[in-house]
Amino acid sequence: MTQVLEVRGLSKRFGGISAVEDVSFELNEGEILGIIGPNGSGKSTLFNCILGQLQPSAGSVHVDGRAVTGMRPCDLNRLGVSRTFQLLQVFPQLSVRENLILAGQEHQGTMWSRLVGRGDAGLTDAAERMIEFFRLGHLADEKAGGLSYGQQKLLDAAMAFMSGPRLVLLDEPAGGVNLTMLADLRERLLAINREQNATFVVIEHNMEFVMSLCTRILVLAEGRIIAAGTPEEVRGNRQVIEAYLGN
Amino acid sequence: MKSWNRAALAAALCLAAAGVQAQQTVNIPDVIELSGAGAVSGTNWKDGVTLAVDEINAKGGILGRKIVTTHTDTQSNPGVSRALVQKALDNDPYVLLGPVFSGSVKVNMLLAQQAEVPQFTGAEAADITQMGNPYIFRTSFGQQVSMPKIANYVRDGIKARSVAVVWVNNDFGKGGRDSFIKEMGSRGIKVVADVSTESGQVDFAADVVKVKNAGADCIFVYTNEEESARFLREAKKQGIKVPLLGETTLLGQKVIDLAGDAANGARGHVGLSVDVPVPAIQEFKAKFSKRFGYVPDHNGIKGYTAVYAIKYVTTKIGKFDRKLFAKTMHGLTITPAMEPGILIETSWDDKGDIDRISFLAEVVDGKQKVTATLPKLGK
Amino acid sequence: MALLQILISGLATGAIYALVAVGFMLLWQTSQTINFAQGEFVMLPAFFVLGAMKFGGMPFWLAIVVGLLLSLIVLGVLFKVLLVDPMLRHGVLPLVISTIALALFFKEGVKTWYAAEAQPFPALWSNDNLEIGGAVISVQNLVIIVVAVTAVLALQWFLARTRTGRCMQATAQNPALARILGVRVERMILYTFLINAALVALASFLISPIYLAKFSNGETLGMAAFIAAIVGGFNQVRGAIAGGLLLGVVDNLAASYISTQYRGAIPLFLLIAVILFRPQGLLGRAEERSV
Amino acid sequence: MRLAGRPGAVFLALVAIALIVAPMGLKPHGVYLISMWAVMSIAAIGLNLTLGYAGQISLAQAAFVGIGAYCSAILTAKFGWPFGGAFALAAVLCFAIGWLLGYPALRVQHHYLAFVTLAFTTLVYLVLRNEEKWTGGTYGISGIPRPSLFGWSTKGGPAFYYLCLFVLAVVSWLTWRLVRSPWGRAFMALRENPLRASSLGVDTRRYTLMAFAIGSALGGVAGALYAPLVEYIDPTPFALGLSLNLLLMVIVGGSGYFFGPYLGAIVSVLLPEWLRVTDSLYLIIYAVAVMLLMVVCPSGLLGLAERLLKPARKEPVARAAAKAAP
Repeated sequence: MTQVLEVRGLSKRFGGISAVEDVSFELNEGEILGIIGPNGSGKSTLFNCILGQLQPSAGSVHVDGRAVTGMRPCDLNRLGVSRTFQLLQVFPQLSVRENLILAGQEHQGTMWSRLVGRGDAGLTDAAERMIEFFRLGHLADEKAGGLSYGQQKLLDAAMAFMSGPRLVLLDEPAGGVNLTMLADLRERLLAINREQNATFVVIEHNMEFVMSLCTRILVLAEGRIIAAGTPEEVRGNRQVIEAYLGN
Repeated sequence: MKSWNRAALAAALCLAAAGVQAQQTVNIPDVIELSGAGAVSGTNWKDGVTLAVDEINAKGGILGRKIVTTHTDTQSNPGVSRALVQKALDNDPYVLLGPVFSGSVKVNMLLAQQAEVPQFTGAEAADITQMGNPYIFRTSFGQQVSMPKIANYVRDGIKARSVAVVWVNNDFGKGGRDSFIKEMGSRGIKVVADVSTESGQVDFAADVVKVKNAGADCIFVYTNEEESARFLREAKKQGIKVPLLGETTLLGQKVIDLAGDAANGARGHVGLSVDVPVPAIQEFKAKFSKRFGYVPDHNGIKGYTAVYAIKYVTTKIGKFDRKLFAKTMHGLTITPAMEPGILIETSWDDKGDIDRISFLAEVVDGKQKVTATLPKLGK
Repeated sequence: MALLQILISGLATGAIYALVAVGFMLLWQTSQTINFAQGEFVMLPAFFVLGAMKFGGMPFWLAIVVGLLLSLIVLGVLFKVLLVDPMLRHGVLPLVISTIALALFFKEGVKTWYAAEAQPFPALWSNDNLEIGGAVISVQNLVIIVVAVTAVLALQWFLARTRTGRCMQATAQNPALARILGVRVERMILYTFLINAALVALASFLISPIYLAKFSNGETLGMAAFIAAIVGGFNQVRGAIAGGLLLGVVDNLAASYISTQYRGAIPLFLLIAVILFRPQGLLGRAEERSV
Repeated sequence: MRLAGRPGAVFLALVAIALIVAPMGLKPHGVYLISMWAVMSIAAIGLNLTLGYAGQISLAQAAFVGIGAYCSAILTAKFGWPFGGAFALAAVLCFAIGWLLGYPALRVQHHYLAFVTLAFTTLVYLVLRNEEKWTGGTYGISGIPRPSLFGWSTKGGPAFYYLCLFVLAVVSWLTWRLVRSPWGRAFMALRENPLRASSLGVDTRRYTLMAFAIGSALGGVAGALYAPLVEYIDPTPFALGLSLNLLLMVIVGGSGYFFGPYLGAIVSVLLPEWLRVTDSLYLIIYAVAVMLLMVVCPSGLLGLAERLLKPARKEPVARAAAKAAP
């Protein structure tokens, strides 16, 4: 198995407070890694450090063996690292189709070819397939801002896959989504994982969702990894239960 | 008196041609600064024009035709003024009035020239009459005329060896400053401070400090009215003792009203002003103030006399002929005896520049006092 | 000595800027209103007073009262109800456009219905001068500094120490939370507009005797207040007063020692430098900004 | 706004024909005004790219119109350059300066960016006024020639109008292509959510600079036409007032709508002229009209049109471009 992501000794301090402390893990192709932990345990900070949105105080991040620590998000994305956000992050004034084309266009050609070339950057078909795949067909020409919350979540996820990424980091994909939509989302994610051998990292609070989706789970508390293993192993871990319930 | 006969003849011919001719009008549009930086000058000009037009129309108009005047606002913007002059020219005007800002005049005097329409401008920039345009006429001294007069006063009246110049950095102030400094140079008087101020500036402390430290024998202040007043106040506050000199604006009643006793002692050259002791001008001032509720500045007189000049010349040539009008204007002298509305004897030379008597004055006890009358240059 | 004179005069002018800047900043804080008509707001109350004297035949003191009331109504209540409220939820720009149009409306209105020319305005205090170590300051300037500083300090005290003031601050910082906590947000925003109206009226009455009343006076003042507010700190009352005083002094120093032609440029460089390197202003607290 | 389908195309064709035949039915004054409309439309189209599409609030557009105007005036009137060369240089110069002005936008956003660009406009004005050796200072530059292109003189009003119209048409076509290209999409992404855009591989830094540079270049193009249109320039028309006016055109027309600037320029250039029948009140009425317009349709005329044409839709959320987060 090839290693896709390697995080070594990653730390992030804000002033004197340590949000992420010496976190290390690696991820192989085709894996779905869940990261769980109580609120404020540093999950999102960890994500932002990996993705270049925040500059880590120490440690390194490698993607496919290449050092990407502190790389700008857009450059990282073009190396095949994609993400979704905890809060809704679609482009409300663009249509669903335009959102998807946007998500893929920067992976095609050069700045110049994007200026003089085709308006859709040759992505209409790919966007159409993605729309079908996420079952958004009837909404393709709607403005994204007019979609329901759950639909926007689906679109958000679809956008993350538009560029055919090597690695996708999903930040609370299930948050605020109703049950039917949730089943849909899980099923779609598993399908992509199966069909394209895609690799995921998922931050999630919804235990059931995480347990049924992920192959491996890391538990974060106060910025440190306190447990790691398969869903079953983590479920039975005393430290994890303490971290959640407090002491 | 020959011209009168001709006029009468022309009028008779007109009347004979058709009975409705009496109702005919003559179009004299006014394109002027009514908003933006030039609003004060433009409003005075406009009201002066209005006063004259109403008086003339009340007495039957020019050669029996009523004057129709529209006042359009250039917003003190040359681009807009060009549009408006074009609009005015599209309606076949007899003569064009305005504008006051020399930038705007430079744009649209070319249009008027192409259309062969005479234009009376309120602008004072030196170069306007030096472009060989036979259709442009001033209503006041150009800066190339007024500045030598004040320069002579600096040399002979004040006997100054050095001078500080305070000027407003717009097309009025910069042109005056350049002419003045040139005149100082030719008279061997040193300019020891050259202070530019902003239009609308409120705080003159630093400027006064600057001229005070320069230690000049006198200070020449060339700014618009309210800035002049603010400068005078600050100068008094900081105890400036050397004479403060100005050209027309500094000595106006308006400035005196605004500056209060800080204006006392200010002196200089007055080209045209409602404050000079000429009965016709005092009468004009009274009429104007009664009608519009404020005391006009020299732009009011400029607008007023321009309309009367048009009336006089047209009556003299006896017909509404633009080319002949322009030709007649060159080298013409109008005295109050010939046309009372001209207020004061005025001559135009072959370039459209104006010649009048002017005054040296000083502010004493809150009033402008004329200390000397300077003769016309041509005499 | 010249330097002392420049500093003192600069402080006097700066105090006015500060007075106008504080109101400008309050409006921004509580209602995201960037008021491009703030300068005209200072120009107008003087004409309310002059109008009351000329057309209403009132004595000066009564006209001042009427002028203040009119300012509170027109520049406070009507401005908020007619212009700001309908546009607030549509973001900043439509409101910016409206205040630009409002500035034009006030300027043209005064010019058309009162006068284009500068008007003398009766002084509230004597026009005498005092001498301080060789520098001269007029009583009027001294009064301006004292009143402006007092007004701003009183305002700061009000905002920090009274219940209403703290409610206003809560509204400025987080209207949603303030509403949950039972603060009458709408009323607090209205108070802000009234305070701004009172401040500009005060500024108007203080400066018109010196600067004269003219329809176009707002152009220079508005810009100065604007720069003062940003330089001092967009979220601090004392920042605005520091910004105003600094600006008055810097302007005079620039005119004295750098270039009168470019005197207007120095405050602008100050503005750009502050925004780029210390966007919270010289005295402001750091404010959360999007990356 | 998508003027999709046949009715839209027919309407556009009619407008185009009307613009082409317009000079025949108008007096020179009218021709001058629609030439000015075309020039201001170009400048507003540029600002609409920067502000409406890419969401970067800029009050610097007047400075670019000024730089373009002075560039073309100095080169043609003082150095005898052919118009084409001066025109091209004006565009390139403004592109480069616009690019540089984009750098502050990488540090600050929203109202702070507006303040920086506002300061820039005033600084440029001061330079134009004070550097008399180059710019003629307050005297301005007169005698700016209207060019001859390929032996065709544009001295007359209608001829110069056709030149302006031709440039407007080319600019419109290029802009139309630009906003429908991936660049246009990236600009809008920048406006609506730069953080998300960046995570999708959109190089926000490069696109922000480009949005500024292209918008500014169009300002320069407008300026390069303005100078020979008026045949005289001085610094006053390029002060902050014009920037605010151009902002007004974009917002009133409909920020982020392709046809917004054309309508906005009508409101700003032609409406005051039509209101002149009210004589001394015309600016007052104009100011009231603008305020009413903003109260009734804060998203501009085209925003209103969209709302009226699609009544079934929910009212769109306030445009992100118009939003300045505290």
